[in-house]
Amino acid sequence: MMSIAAARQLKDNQICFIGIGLPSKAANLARRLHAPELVMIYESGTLGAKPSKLPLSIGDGELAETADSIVSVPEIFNYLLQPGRIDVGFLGAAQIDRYANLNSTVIGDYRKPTVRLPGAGGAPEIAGACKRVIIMLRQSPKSFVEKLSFVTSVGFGSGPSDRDAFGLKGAGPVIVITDLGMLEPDPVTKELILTHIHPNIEVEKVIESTGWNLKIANQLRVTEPPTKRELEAIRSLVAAGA
Amino acid sequence: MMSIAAARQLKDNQICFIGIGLPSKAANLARRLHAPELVMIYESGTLGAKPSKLPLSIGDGELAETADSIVSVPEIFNYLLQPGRIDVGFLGAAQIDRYANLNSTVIGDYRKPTVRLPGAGGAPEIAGACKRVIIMLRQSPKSFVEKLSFVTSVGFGSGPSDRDAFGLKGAGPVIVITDLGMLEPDPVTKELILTHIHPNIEVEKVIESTGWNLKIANQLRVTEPPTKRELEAIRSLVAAGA
Amino acid sequence: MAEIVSLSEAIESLLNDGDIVALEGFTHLIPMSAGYEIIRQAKKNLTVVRLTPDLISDQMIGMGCVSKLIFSWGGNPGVGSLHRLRDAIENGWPLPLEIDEHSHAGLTNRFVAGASGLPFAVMRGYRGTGLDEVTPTVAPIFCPFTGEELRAVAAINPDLSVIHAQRADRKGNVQLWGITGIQKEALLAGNRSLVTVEEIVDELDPRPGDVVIPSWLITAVAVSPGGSRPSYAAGYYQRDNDFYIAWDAISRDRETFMKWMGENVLSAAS
Amino acid sequence: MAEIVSLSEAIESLLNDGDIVALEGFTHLIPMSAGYEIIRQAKKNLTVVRLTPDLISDQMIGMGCVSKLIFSWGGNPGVGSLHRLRDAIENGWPLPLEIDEHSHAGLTNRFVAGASGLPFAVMRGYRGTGLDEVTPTVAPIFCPFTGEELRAVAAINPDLSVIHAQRADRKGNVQLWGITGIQKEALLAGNRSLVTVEEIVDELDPRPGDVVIPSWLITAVAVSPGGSRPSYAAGYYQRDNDFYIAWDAISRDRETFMKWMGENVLSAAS
Repeated sequence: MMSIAAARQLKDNQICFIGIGLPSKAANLARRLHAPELVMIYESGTLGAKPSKLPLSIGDGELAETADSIVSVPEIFNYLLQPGRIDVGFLGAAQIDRYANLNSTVIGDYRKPTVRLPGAGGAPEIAGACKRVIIMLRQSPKSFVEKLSFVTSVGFGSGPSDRDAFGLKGAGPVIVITDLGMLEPDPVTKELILTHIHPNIEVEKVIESTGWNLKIANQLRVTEPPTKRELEAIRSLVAAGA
Repeated sequence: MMSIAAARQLKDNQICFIGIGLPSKAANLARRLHAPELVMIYESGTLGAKPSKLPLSIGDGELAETADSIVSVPEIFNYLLQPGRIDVGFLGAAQIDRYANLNSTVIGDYRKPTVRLPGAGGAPEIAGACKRVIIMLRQSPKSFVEKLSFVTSVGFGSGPSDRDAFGLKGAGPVIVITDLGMLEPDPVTKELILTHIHPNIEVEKVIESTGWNLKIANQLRVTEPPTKRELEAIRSLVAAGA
Repeated sequence: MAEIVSLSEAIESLLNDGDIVALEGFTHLIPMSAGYEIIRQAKKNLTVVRLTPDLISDQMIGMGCVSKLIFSWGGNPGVGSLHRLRDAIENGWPLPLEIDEHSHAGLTNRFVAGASGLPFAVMRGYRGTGLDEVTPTVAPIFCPFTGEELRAVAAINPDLSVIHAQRADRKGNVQLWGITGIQKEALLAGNRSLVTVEEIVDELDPRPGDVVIPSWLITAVAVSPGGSRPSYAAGYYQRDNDFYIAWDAISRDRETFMKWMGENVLSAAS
Repeated sequence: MAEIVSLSEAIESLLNDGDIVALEGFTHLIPMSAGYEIIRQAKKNLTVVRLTPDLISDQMIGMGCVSKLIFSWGGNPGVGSLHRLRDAIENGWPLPLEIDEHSHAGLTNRFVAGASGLPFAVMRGYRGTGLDEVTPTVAPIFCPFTGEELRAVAAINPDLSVIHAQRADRKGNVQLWGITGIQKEALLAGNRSLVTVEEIVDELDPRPGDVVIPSWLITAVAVSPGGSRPSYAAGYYQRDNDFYIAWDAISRDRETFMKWMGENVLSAAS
């Protein structure tokens, strides 16, 4: 459901900055459904890759072989991402807060962490510079927290004015897609509001899975169930193997 | 004589930054004589070009076709020249002063020039960053002047400490080759001293052709006349055409 | 995604009087035909950006299209002066010409900063030179870690950037090879961009040393065979060195120049 | 000009205990065999620089070669944690590990500054993040033209930079293709440099998308067939995704890890 919901967010001809895992699955799904001309960019430097199966790593040979062009890593970050040329960036994380700030660095104290996570990678600049950011993250009280252990990437900082104050060019996160529903920032306060629940999920379940006092949209909608075509596409993608 | 004298300054395996005209002639001559593995770099981005004839412009097709590799102009200036990776840089100019500063920008006032010259090009950074700089310039009171109309490239500024003060990495000019002789900076004061006169040239002629009070080395030498092999090489190079 | 249009449509819709326009191509792939079209459409008050102004800028200046030139080496390569450029600076003919002058490295880094979405770039240069004093787009900057003094150059983001390339495909992806100079950075620095190409092909088969610029980074592509002459396009035609030498005599005299432009540019179809 | 030497000679002569060593290869062409040789020669107290530390750093850390890691993403790509890296940071085993942590863009620009002979690079980033507070090699910088606040990152110039490439010729010119990542900048940033290659050939025939690094920019070249395994070398062998998955179990437990290293690295000839 998460990757189908994410795939639906993508439009044809958009330029997407893709990480491995759910984002890669969502983008490749969109490409097989309604967005055949979606341009996928992996931070390894491949522009317009068209993999036939889901890659395990962003360096998989097939990404390079099927790319329109391969550029260096400085070009990816300095010439393509930083100036705001990318339409959509995908991010995941270990923790998110109510302003869609993300933590993928540590759980616990930075100097003496309980759990050391992989770290920032491309995330801070994806969060800062893409025109729109889509966040994908399973929902639980451990991941949807009142206060992050560490701010790896800025969503809206501590409120609506922080992106401007930090000089961040993109619009920031536009949607958070979880295994239970979808959250969107309030147009004014930028606090994440639950706007959709997935089919057969209870609102209480979503509230219990959120570590802060979750606000619910006045018109809460149920996410459209996967269509037959979507389910077939995801099955064939998974069957093609990693 | 100028290009032969300049060619003699080059050693095999050196990395040389080459402009069109006399420098290109000198380097191509050295490559046919004692320095077959000289690496010629043109600022258009060709590394290790091996032209069979003298190019008219640094963009001539043959430079690209015979190069070991072609890089972008930002790479040439930022990755290769700026960090001081080039052994020898050649410069010409319209004017030179006693500290081997060069003018290739204007004659007269900058805002209301009598003669507008082409300008800086790669010269300021060649002068600043190459390990050694060789200057080639015909000698006359109009070109060897007390005061430049404009400082396009720094030799030694106003004396021995200026290169350090300006953060210039290379050693600066090591020799000035003219149609009359050769000048080298005094090891202490960095003022240019006449150290060689070419065969059949009178010292008086050199002094008259210099717009400042030219100092003469205690042991003034006569430049070794062109050998038969040098003359043959230059003839075949010229015969191959521009 | 790049639109594929005619050269005259492209110049008409993408370039306004008073714009900053970069025309790049470092000795190779100079977008000459785009310059001719700008002259034919009698654009005015342009700020032209180009490392090596070359014949293309000499002509635009002489025809009165240009009020300001941002450049780093303004000569006829291997030949001598650009007489129209000199006449404008020395005598204000046909119009006074404001200049913003850099070294190659400096102007290169202005394009790099522009392409990178940064307001400036840092470099080692300018200190001790006259350009450091006369050029307002150069300023001191200090390393926050070592304290070392360096120079900042202001980013340049032309309203329109024009380059010439060998080929494009039908989607507007562009391929160039040989000496590729500063073209990619100039193109990316532009708020709008135009690529003239020798031809449009079905498939851009990969070539050693090629640079492929995806369609989504380009505003428009226009077919213009021979669009670089008398400069050259590797794999298509050679540099016309004789014409560069001949230009010296054509351009030296105002009347000869105007006559040549009338016969060879103004009366020609785009 | 690059000397062509054996891998063991290269590591012995070019790398000293206490050095800063960059080992680059962005998912492709990772210089694994150089890492094994460093472990076999029991180098100590190294500062390792690598955007994506990957298995190569996990092994060097677990074997006690590393006292500091400069990195931007420390995971097993597509699999999960690097357990030796985590054990060192979380529990100080086998040694405490100091870290200097960046984003990919930040560490990329540290290499770019190092390759460019500048003390720092400028970028848009870090503001509002925790890295801005904990990482001393990031500092505020202001545009001298617009006043805008940006971030500077300190240049990095490793004592030794190591990359892996497909081929070299007998003069030591190196050719790589496919995903070429940050390798050129990492190599140029190094005070000394080593390139391991799949093979040495008589002639480097040009290839689409290749990067050719001239011999005069390289200190040493060493032949090391399969030198990237379990990473890959385009045109030579594929990425061993199964091994990346298997590494999770091997590296999770200290004893299993030590046993694997003993059997597969320490007892192997270089």
